[in-house]
Amino acid sequence: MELSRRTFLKGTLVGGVGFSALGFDLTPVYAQTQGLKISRATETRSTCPYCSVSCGVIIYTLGDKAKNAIPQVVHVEGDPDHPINRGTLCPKGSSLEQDILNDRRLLKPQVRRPGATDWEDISWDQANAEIAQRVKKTRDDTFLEKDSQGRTVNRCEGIAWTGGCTDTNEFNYLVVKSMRSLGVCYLENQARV
Amino acid sequence: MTNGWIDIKNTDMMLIMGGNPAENHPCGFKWAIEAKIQRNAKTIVVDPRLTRTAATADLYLQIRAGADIAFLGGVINYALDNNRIARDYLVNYTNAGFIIKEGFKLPDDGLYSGFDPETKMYDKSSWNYEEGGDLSGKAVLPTPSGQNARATHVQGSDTGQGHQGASPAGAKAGASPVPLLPSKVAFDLSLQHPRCVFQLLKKQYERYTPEMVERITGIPQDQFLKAADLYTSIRKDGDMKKVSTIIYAVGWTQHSFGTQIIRTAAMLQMLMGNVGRAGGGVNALRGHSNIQGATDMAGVFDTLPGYLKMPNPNDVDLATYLKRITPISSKPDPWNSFNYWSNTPKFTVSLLKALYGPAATKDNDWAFHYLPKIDRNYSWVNIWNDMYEGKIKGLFAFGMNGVMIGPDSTKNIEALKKADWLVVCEIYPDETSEFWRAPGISADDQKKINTTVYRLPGAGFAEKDGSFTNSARWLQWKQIALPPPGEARLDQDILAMIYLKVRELYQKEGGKFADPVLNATFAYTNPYAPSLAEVAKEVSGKALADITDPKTNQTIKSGQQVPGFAWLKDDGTTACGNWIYSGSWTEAGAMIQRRGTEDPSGLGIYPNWAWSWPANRRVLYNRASCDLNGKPWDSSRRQVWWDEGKQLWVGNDIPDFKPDSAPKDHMGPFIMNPEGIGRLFVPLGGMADGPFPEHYEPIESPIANPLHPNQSNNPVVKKYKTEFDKYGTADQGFNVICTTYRLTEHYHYWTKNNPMNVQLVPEPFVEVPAELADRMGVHGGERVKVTSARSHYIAKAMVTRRIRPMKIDGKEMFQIGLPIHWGFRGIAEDEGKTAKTLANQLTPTVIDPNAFTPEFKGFLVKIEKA
Amino acid sequence: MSDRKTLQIQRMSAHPGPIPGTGVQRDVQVCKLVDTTTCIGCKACEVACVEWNDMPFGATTFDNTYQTMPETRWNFWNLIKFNEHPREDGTVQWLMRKDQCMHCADPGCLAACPADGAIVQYTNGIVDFNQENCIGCEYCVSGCPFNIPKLNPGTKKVYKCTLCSDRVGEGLEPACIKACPTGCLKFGTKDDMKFIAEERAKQLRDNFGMEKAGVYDPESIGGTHVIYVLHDATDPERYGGLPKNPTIPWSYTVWKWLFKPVLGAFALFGGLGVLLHYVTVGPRRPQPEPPNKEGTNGNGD
Amino acid sequence: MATAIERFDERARRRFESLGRTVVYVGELRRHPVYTRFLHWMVALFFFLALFSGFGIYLPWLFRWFTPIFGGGPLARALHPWFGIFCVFFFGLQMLNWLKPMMWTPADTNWMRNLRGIVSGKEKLEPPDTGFFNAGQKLQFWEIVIGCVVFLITGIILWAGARTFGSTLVAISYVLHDVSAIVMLGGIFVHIYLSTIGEPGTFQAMTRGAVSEPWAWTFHPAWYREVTGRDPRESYEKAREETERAVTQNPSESKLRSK
Repeated sequence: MELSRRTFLKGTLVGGVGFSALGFDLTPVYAQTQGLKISRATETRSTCPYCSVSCGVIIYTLGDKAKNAIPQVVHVEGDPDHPINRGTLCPKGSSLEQDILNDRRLLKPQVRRPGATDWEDISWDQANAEIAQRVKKTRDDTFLEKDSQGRTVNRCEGIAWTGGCTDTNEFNYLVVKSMRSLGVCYLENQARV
Repeated sequence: MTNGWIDIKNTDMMLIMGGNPAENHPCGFKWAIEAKIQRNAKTIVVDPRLTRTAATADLYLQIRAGADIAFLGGVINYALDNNRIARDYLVNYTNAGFIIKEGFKLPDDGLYSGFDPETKMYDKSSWNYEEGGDLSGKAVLPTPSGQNARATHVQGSDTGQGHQGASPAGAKAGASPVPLLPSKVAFDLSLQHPRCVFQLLKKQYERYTPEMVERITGIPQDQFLKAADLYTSIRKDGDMKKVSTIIYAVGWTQHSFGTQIIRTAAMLQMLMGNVGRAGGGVNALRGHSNIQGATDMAGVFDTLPGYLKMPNPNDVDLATYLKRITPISSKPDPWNSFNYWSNTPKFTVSLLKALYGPAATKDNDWAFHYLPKIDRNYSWVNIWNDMYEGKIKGLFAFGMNGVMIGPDSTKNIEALKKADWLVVCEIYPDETSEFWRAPGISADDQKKINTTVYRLPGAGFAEKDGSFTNSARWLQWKQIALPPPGEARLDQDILAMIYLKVRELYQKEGGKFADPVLNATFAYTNPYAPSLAEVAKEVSGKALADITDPKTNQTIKSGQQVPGFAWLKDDGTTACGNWIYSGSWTEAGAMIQRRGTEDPSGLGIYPNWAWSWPANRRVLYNRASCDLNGKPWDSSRRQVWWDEGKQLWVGNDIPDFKPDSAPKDHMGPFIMNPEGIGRLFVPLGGMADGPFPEHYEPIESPIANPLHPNQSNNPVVKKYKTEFDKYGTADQGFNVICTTYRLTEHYHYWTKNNPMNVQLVPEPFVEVPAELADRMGVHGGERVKVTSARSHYIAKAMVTRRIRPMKIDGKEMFQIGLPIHWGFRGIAEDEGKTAKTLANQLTPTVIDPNAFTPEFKGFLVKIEKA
Repeated sequence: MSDRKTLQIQRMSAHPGPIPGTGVQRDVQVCKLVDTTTCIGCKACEVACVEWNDMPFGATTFDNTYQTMPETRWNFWNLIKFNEHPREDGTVQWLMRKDQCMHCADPGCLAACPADGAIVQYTNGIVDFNQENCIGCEYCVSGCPFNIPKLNPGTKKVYKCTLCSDRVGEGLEPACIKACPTGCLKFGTKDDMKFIAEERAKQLRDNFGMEKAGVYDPESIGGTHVIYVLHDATDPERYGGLPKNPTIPWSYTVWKWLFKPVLGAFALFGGLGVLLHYVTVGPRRPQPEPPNKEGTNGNGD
Repeated sequence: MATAIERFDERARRRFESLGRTVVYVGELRRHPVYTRFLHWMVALFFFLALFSGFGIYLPWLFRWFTPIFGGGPLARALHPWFGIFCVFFFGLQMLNWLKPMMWTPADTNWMRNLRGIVSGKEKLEPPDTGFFNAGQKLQFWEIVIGCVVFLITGIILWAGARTFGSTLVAISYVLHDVSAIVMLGGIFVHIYLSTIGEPGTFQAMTRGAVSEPWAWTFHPAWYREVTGRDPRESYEKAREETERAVTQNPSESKLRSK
């Protein structure tokens, strides 16, 4: 792995085994001639998903965006143009490659049925149909149009939403729009804790 | 942050407390180092542990977790005693000279005036300004009562920055008329009046003597005085040139008096004239990439986007609601107040138009009734409490690992057992989705758990576009680098899929109050895969009809993006998803995608890089960086200034101020407060637990509060009442103070899935002072068991001299610390290398009464060899 | 084809002939500056190194310290050493020092290495291992005063920090330098780094009360291409065993370049000697030999 | 102690004798038993393996071409200590086997005095008190013993490396190891020469195990006397007379017999 990147000029390397016995000035090593592992990879500018410093990162992916090349991350490095981090990254940001390309990633929708002791796979369509039905039923069952004093409150108190720290602003806006429209009051986020 | 990451480089002095930026924000901390190198700036770190931040400090003090107000109050006392204050700033930019109503009482016994022990709430009517005029030099004269004052409305919590801040939900139903701020405030610019804020402040904090600070915090007096002297040294004899900053994080917020710690810091900064200035401010370092954005976008129960308040049941219609939440200025008569929140109706109607589009009409009150009306606390800890009590049937957890986060993770697991359904969207297997097979739940037990759990594979950050808002309020767009793996989908596609399916069901079957479900706008090009760029444009706002600015005659055509929130209307001709983000995506393009790297002033403003709210202002309240005449306090750090020729405020930053308000108008720089000035004293409903911060002990404390032993804790804090909500005392043997934290090598509960980070710190550990370890007979690397009133935690001991024994109120005590990063799913966990206990199984269910943040720091445990 | 190469070699281990890169092209001396007074021990450099070099992850165990592992590994070239140094007043100074190859001007590894071209020093000062020529003898390990080179038991070759010679050769800074959040790592020419380091040490002495602050650039090995600013330059040992006067055992140089060839020749002379003996004196045969054709002093048959 | 070693060696010799054979023809004497020969060639094998793999480490620029035999430099380096260990092990057994005959005697001192004459070829016969081994052989033997000790100690130090023993010790060991190898190498040249073309008739002592009687009375007269009971000088004179007589009768025959 190390050598594959630091390949030395092969032509003069070790000038042939036999001759070396005779010995001198075999010039076995020259300078490096191979380029960087990322020199032709695709660069994408992104923002580190960890803390709130918002370091600019460059994600290097395999291939040059040609149709037949399936992009996969090969390296992540700080964005030197970004005024805050100026190319630097912390130990978490520096290991983002392993966050993107990680064999622990979830790849399929799963469901754990009541009383089950393990996951089972479920199709997206089936999962969606079941979730939507549960949402509607819970909302209809728990919806409070007027409170005890007769005031309109239009609350759905049976459903809670907890949002994550890395949800984008746009996603959060969609959450507010959809959840508040359902009447959800228990709407919280990592921002609270 | 009032300022920004890069701006820290402009400081002369840093107080880092309640935060560990070197470990948790390393790349932001570079600007603190930059200040050290370029300006010889000094750093004071006050922390329960000698952290990696403290390792670079010029002065490090070990404080008891939860004693921060005592320390800061002591510094305030020191600054006042030694004239290390910014007098002009204080008089003109804060409410130091405002007179407080008669009947207001300081908490000598631990209680402010108006406490009701029944409800554990305050009647805050005495926490108000006196109505009147200029009382300067007339200290002895009786003042007229404010009863018949022209009423103005209550202004809520801190409005500027919005970090975790929120006022308690809605007023109590049917209560007597809410007390209001007087529009003309009595004032004494000589600051001599015994009831002026300054004199009350002095009285409040003269109790925080170095002796008292030592008793409460455990910091020896000489060290405390060294720190107080060093920190306030920049304001020696009132010289205004230098500036200091205070940097904090969740070490302050996660207390049952967290908001008040931050207020103490803000008050100290006001006293010293550090707010609004380059290199100054009160800087919250938020712990995650977009919780600033989530707060701005109202991902929390008590607000709507842009810090608009949630309606309550008394808001029978939009007008009532707007009347309640729109403040009217309240100030000394000769002064001016911009009172920017007076524009609240425009922001509100534009939001409703964005949410409900054509369904929001003038006739239906812009669909105001679609919004739920709340009258109680629906915050994080209540979600789990109410789920445990059976009120919540279904939970969505989108990238939120509630079991790990706690507090009292065991209770959260029990709560989930009672839910009907749980939908988790995650990228790794997490503890929340697998709560039903948490350690200790046998296969037989699992069969009794009836919760249906859907676990949906979401997309990682590199697979999604969209914007994050950083701690410095910069909105930055990120690009998609690659598609999600396997069958994983983009989070917004998953949300849209579910929502549109629910809508379909309501269309087909009807149901309870279907209107908002059916009418919320989802008019994206592909509603099932909403383009986040389209959403971002909706958030920034557009004109729904041709609108013209009467001053400039500039017209925005119907359908065009609005240039900023100044264009928003309350007549339905504009739609804007979040007024503070208005202007982030204009007709000129996406401001949040800008990559201009020029910084002409050298102050680190970078005006053309991305975009910051509000209106691309980089330092909030920057009017305060100038003296009364509009000249910068320090000519070498010029942010904004008054241009006499142009009769405008101009500068390197965008003035956070009314641009044409001349200095002689004496408009206050804190334009989001109805007073226009900074609040040393928070009147009326701003704070739940007192207009000045007072030191209270954490709910679990080893001592009685030395200030008032009979009112040890924050009086308005309520405990939860299920059988899981147990609170320990020193008498029960919980005599070690414990605090939780993150390590620089790990990020919450993600990087336990990352082999690189796992290699850096492979196992959970507990930091134990060497003296305590000696007493326990424990060596480094041996397992210890930490037990709180709720549960226990097992990990290896890191025996260190970086935490030392302390003398608290004369008693020797120990503090220990535990990193939070390990659960029961992760690389080390799955390899069986950990005990699979969760740090937050130890933490108590108790919350700050203002921000509702749990008290993760400073609880009691016992520790023994495992 | 031009001789122009991104990195030219000025020294080569155990190479008997002229070195191909000497004097053929101008070059600056590069240098890494580590300011231990602004290091926060965040380990970004450790990660950046492992990530850039795509090194496989290894197992670690908790060892009562924040330090990732006791010493560098063949696949972990860059390690922050954490040390709790007790002060006289009972408080603790927490020291963090990035430990990695120092890229000595006079490299002990190169002096000790017997393999031709396995260790090279480029004209810009970087000391690099060429694993193709490495024979895994680990003499470099003992020749290094800083305990840096480590054997990969799988390939039986030795590895260490390359100062990202691939990046530097392309005009980039090393990966660790780029990552360092606080800027305690800097990269540039040796002259510039030396200047910045001395200025910083002076600032620490003048403004931060660190009277003993200074720069670590040990003369005993001709200086290094990694230099440190230390809070207390009089006691580098406290930073996890940074030697005050690192030395290369003289035996390597003398032995390798003087006695080795001489004694080798001596052994060969042994062979030559017996050959000459056979030719001049001839073999000793069991007696009696058959008599010669022409008396006792003739030419055999 | 010595008796224990003797008993051990004796058992080993008997055991090896039952596995192999030493054929002694008429006019020959049994020189080395199977056990000795086995040990010798084991030592030789591992010595040369160690030597050649060591060459690749000693001066790779010159001897790199040895290393492919061992699968390349690193493997040569990895195998080298094992070769050394085996070499030392077998030599250790040989040492026990030969401990007694290798003891220095006054005859050896005497032999050393005559060294010049022996090397120059003037003295056709070794001094009459030269026993089973002459002083030269003994010197080499003890050199190898010392060499093996040095190899073993320094080799282990080099093997464990600087992290166990510190770089100074390793640096010193490195020199000593090499010096030892050089000295031994020089000795090996002489040994091979003398056991092959330098002293014809010797080589079979380590192959078949038997030597001719003339070889014995020429090079190890005292041993000849010991095993035959005859006086070597007398035997030699008798043979010489016979040879001379044969030459005058039939010159061509004499050549065959002298071999």
